[in-house]
Amino acid sequence: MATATVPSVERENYLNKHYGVESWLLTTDHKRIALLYLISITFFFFIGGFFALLIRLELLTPASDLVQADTYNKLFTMHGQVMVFFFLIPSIPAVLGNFLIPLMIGAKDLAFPRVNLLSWYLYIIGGIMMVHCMLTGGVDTGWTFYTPFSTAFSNTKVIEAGLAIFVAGFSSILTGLNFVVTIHRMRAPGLTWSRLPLFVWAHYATSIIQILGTPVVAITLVLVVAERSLHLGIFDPKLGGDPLLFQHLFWFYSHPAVYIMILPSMGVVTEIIACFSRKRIFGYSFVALSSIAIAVFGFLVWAHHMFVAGISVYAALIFSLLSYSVAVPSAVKVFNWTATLYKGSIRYDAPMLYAFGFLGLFTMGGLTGLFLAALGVDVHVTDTYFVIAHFHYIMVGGALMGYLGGMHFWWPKISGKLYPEGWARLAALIVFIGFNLTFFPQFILGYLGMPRRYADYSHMPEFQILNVFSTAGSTVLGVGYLLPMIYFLWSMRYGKPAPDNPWNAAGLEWKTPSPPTTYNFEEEPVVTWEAYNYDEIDKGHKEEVHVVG
Amino acid sequence: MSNHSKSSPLTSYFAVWGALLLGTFLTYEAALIDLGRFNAAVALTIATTKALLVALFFMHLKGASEKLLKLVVASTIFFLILLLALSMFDYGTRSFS
Amino acid sequence: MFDNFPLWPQRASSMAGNVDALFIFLLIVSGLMTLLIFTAIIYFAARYRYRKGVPAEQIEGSIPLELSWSLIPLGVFMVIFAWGAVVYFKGRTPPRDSTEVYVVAKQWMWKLEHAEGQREINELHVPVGRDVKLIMTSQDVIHSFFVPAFRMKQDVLPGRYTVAWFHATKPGTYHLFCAEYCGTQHSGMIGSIVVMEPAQYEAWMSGGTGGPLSATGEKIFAELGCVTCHRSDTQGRGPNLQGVFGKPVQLEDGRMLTADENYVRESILDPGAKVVKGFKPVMPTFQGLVSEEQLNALVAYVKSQSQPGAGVAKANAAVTAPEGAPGKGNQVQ
Amino acid sequence: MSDSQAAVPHHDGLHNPALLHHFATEEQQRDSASFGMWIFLATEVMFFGGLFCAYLIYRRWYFGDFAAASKSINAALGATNTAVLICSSLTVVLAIWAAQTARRGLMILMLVLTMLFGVAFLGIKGIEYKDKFEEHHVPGVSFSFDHQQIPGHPDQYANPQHAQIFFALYFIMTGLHALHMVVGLGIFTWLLWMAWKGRFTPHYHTPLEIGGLYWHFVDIVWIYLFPLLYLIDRHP
Ligand code: HEA
Ligand code: HEA
Ligand code: HEC
Ligand code: CUA
Ligand SMILES: [Cu+2]
Repeated sequence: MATATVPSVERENYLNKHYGVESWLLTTDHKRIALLYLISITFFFFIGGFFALLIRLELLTPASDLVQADTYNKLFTMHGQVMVFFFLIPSIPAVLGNFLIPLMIGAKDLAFPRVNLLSWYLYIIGGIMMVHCMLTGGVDTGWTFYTPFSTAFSNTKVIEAGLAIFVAGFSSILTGLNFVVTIHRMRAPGLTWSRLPLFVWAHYATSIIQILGTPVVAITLVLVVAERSLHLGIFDPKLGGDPLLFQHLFWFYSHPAVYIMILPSMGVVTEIIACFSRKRIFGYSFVALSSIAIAVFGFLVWAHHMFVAGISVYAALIFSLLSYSVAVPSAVKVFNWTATLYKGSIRYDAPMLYAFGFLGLFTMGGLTGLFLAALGVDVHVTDTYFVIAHFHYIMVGGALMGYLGGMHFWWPKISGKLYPEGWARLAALIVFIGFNLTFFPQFILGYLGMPRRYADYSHMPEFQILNVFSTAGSTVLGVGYLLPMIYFLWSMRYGKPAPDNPWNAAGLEWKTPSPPTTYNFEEEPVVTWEAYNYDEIDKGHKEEVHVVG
Repeated sequence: MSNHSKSSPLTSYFAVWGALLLGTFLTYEAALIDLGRFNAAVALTIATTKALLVALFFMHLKGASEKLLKLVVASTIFFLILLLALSMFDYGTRSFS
Repeated sequence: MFDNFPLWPQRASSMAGNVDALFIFLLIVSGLMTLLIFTAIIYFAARYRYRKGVPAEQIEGSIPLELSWSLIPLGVFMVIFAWGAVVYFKGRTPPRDSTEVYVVAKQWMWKLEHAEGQREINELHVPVGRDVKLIMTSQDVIHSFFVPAFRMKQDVLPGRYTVAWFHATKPGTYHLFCAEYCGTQHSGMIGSIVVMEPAQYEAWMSGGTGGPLSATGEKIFAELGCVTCHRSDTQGRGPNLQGVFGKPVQLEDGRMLTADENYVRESILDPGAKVVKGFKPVMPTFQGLVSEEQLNALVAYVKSQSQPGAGVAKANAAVTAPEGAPGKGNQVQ
Repeated sequence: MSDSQAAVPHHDGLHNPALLHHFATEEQQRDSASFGMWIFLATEVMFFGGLFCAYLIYRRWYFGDFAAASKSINAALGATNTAVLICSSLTVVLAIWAAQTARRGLMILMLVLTMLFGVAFLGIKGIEYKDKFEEHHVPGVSFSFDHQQIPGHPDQYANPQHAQIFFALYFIMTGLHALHMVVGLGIFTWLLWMAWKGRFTPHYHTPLEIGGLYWHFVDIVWIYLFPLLYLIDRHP
């Protein structure tokens, strides 16, 4: 059972076992690799956020006065590419998943530690290529690389950006591969599938998408690069090709990819909700299977991004219909989370606040997804700010909230230090308010008809007031994101040492010391209990000390 | 995966090898006959048979101790067909209205 | 005040009401759902907040509940889907006898050409109360023709025609946007749709120049030497084009298809792709020899050869003209 | 589904130096490796899948042009290459069999043969590419495919642009396949080295098995590429 002993500072752990740059850059310890990822994705998040702020500043006034149109186009393109491929897709899997999956299943490491390190290096190589691309002029195709603009018209660094994402894609594939093998082969004795934490289930589902989807976008980018350099005609209507083929191939990956972004976050939120309402998750097996269902159905709906692109009317019907199939398992999740709260014993620590934020914003983002999947409405709102608002609600309001919640929840385990709870709650509140202020007006803008990717709206001054709200909100949001960054760093030096299990949470990861030792477990754990056995934990801890807060 | 080799698997290996060579020959010959729309069907049927032979015997999918590997193969094929079928559906129905 | 701060777009076409109705339905359904979920969360969070000595009550789950909260939403989703599909179908099917406007998009402008011959740039004048069909193509990259007040949008692709239509209901001037990112001046590729009372419109029309587009087409038809093969009798090397448009065509390889705009377009640019039964593939390609505008004129001319009253074609046969034709890239939605 | 709970300690108690620290048993390690390889192959299938998708669509659109272009490549060489690859697959399984039955010499011979077949394949491929290059069938500025008749339509010439799409797909697909062969040769060089040093025993030869999986997969890809690219509409 969990103990609340406060560790002596000198205890050997994965952080202090070795010192020196080399011990980090050549490590095969999944926990250290997770930290390498943490640092690198944070870097990219701030770059992407910086671009976002510039976008918002430009849109403060109708005219394109802060930056020229071509710069603006590069800004949103690289904002999208950085945020999607270099921040959100790797975020939770490569940081929290990497750190926690072996701990949660009682393994000493992932199945292929060296492959794990390789995937970080691939990510870094891709990242360096992306940064180099940005510094030498950038790219202006939109994150979607639509042909024939990207292959025959843009005169920016399309090839370099494409290759950067190609390389980073393999990092993502290898992460998924490693997780699937690990989850199948490395579970501790007694840890059956039905006892797995739902976080692990969510990552399993995510990995399926990474394995089967990412290669398709990889080959598509190869074709774009080839087409652009050699003019083969595969995507170029002038040479007999079909630009819609590109869109099919791109979205075959990029729609499922949105579930790469949201599923891990759903896993995080599940853990948090269970812990802070001291309950077993309502409908465990439904929540588990809905992750798989989302991953599988996610592959059936891609052409809902192409309703007005010139696909056949019948294909549009089918894809609209199928789009609703993903919404069902998503609904199942939302309802089960809500039901878990019922008769719980709920605390409002910072991770839980983020989880609440996730619940609300994901629901709104998901429901507006239903608007977009409805053919008649999509015709009007596609390629407007309605779409922008939809996906920021899910990706920023949902996935990113979940990521932050997870970072707070497991920070004591990762760093061995407690973060300042008061500041954390304040940050959660600021993020929530700033977020809604930024993105809610965009729904209205979208329905009014403001097209996305517009550097200049001086002929439509009626759009300005809503844009001012949005820009104001984004600065609030920026503050909200800077805060955790500051106090996490602060806590590494000045934070109180964390006990092994500060939240009295269920799950094998909390049975390791904080921070864990290099091989995680002294001896192989044997699992004899169900997941989320909070009743047993709380019985054993009548006199529980709630250290945080 | 291994350890099933009580009796020597050599015969099956050579048999499969022979079948694969035969298949190659057949594909080639069939392509020279005009079967109308069936040319492609025949070629793909032979190719799929050959691929199955390689997977089942050379890659030991047949003797695989668990269903897991078969599941991996089946679901991969499923998603591949999904990609092909759903995009072909668009191309195939663009003309009707 | 609401001039500068509108919360709902203008409604100026026959489709706008349909789209708005569905949108409002969605707002209500998802508003109720949001309300339900948020209320539940807030209520539970407050009611069951941590109290010393009050443990959480463990509940395993409930199959009836799981079923009802997957099946009931599924039912709602199907309603949304069906409704959305109906609206979409309506928006995709141009009524017969619409006024036709040819649209050529290019970086970064809209070139519009009325079948009657008027040409405009970034501005389109249309009469109120008439169905207008847009036959659109792009000279370079993908653009998208978007008129928020009409709730109408359609991507404009290079290399083929896409079709859209609207029926304006209110005179006024409305935004025309390019909604598909198309390069540096994407946000400058805007214009306006001027909807006029019929009388005004006639006046505007008569101020125009040139003859109808089909007349221009006829001229080009002669200049490029099409007439040498496509004669109005059966002696030419190519088929007689009278009455071809909108009718089924039998191809050499046995396929049947209907001659629509995309088919005519392809016949000119890539004649070998679909050879008419009984003819030799001798027609040369005109790819690179005709501009998009000339192509539109030719299409309009071939079309005019099948209009009621045009030439020898049996006038009433054209009424059965269905939309679209089999084969690749022939979609006309 | 597998379950890893069956963590039975190894019977003979000998610690195999190849057992990595984070695995409990050799069996677990071997199963992980082969499972990992299968999953990797799944990603490879999807990787080629995108190309097959493009191929399928354009083949339907431009069947005649594709047939004409396909006819211009040397099917006899393609068939030979198929046979070569099939033989190499046989030598791979024989190498594994030799390892299982402790026949080190045979194993090394089979590995060498596999690599020879692989090199032969690439050589033949090279001849094909050279022919195409000389005929100006390589997509790009010097591409030309004028006055090539469409099979079955003697009076009709293929549209060079559409033929170029075929050749683009041909070169990308076979090129990627050849790249996989090169990687395969790299892997087999390493396997040969390990075999030479006597690292493979009847008890431990996982690298050989997963290297073999990879090789067979590359073979399977070719089994499809051959009819799809070389034999579209060959009959006289
Ligand atoms: C993490 C990211 C993420 C997620 C999870 C989703 C989830 C969904 N998305 Fe979204 N989407 C994006 C990211 C995401 N999307 C992005 C980035 C784009 C734009 C890309 C670009 O063009 O740049 C986009 C665009 C996009 C489009 C294309 C818009 C356009 O360009 O025209 C569509 C259309 O169908 C769509 C639909 C959906 C649907 C139906 C879901 C569903 O999965 C949502 C399911 C969830 C719910 C439905 C909520 C919970 C359910 C209930 C509470 C049930 C009760 C409800 C009722 C009974 C009504 N999305
Ligand atoms: C994970 C994905 C993700 C995330 C997190 C975000 C986060 C944000 N995004 Fe974006 N966004 C996309 C994915 C994402 N976005 C995508 C895919 C597109 C489409 C691109 C395309 O069309 O091709 C898009 C497009 C997009 C647009 C539309 C542009 C257009 O179409 O013209 C806008 C406009 O408001 C916007 C705003 C924002 C804002 C305000 C945030 C905020 O949440 C950001 C908040 C973060 C910060 C503010 C950082 C805090 C840092 C500081 C304060 C430090 C300052 C900097 C330095 C010291 C260097 N995003
Ligand atoms: C050298 C003779 C020749 C010239 C010049 C020629 N055509 Fe044709 N055209 C043909 C033949 C032969 C066919 C039927 C075979 C085919 O479809 O390719 C045909 C078919 C067509 C069709 C399809 C008719 C149907 O019945 O379905 C159209 C439309 C067409 N041509 C338009 C044009 C236009 C426009 C031009 C000039 C810009 C033109 N042609 C110039 C010979 C010619
Ligand atoms: Cu044209 Cu955007
Ligand atoms: Cu989507």
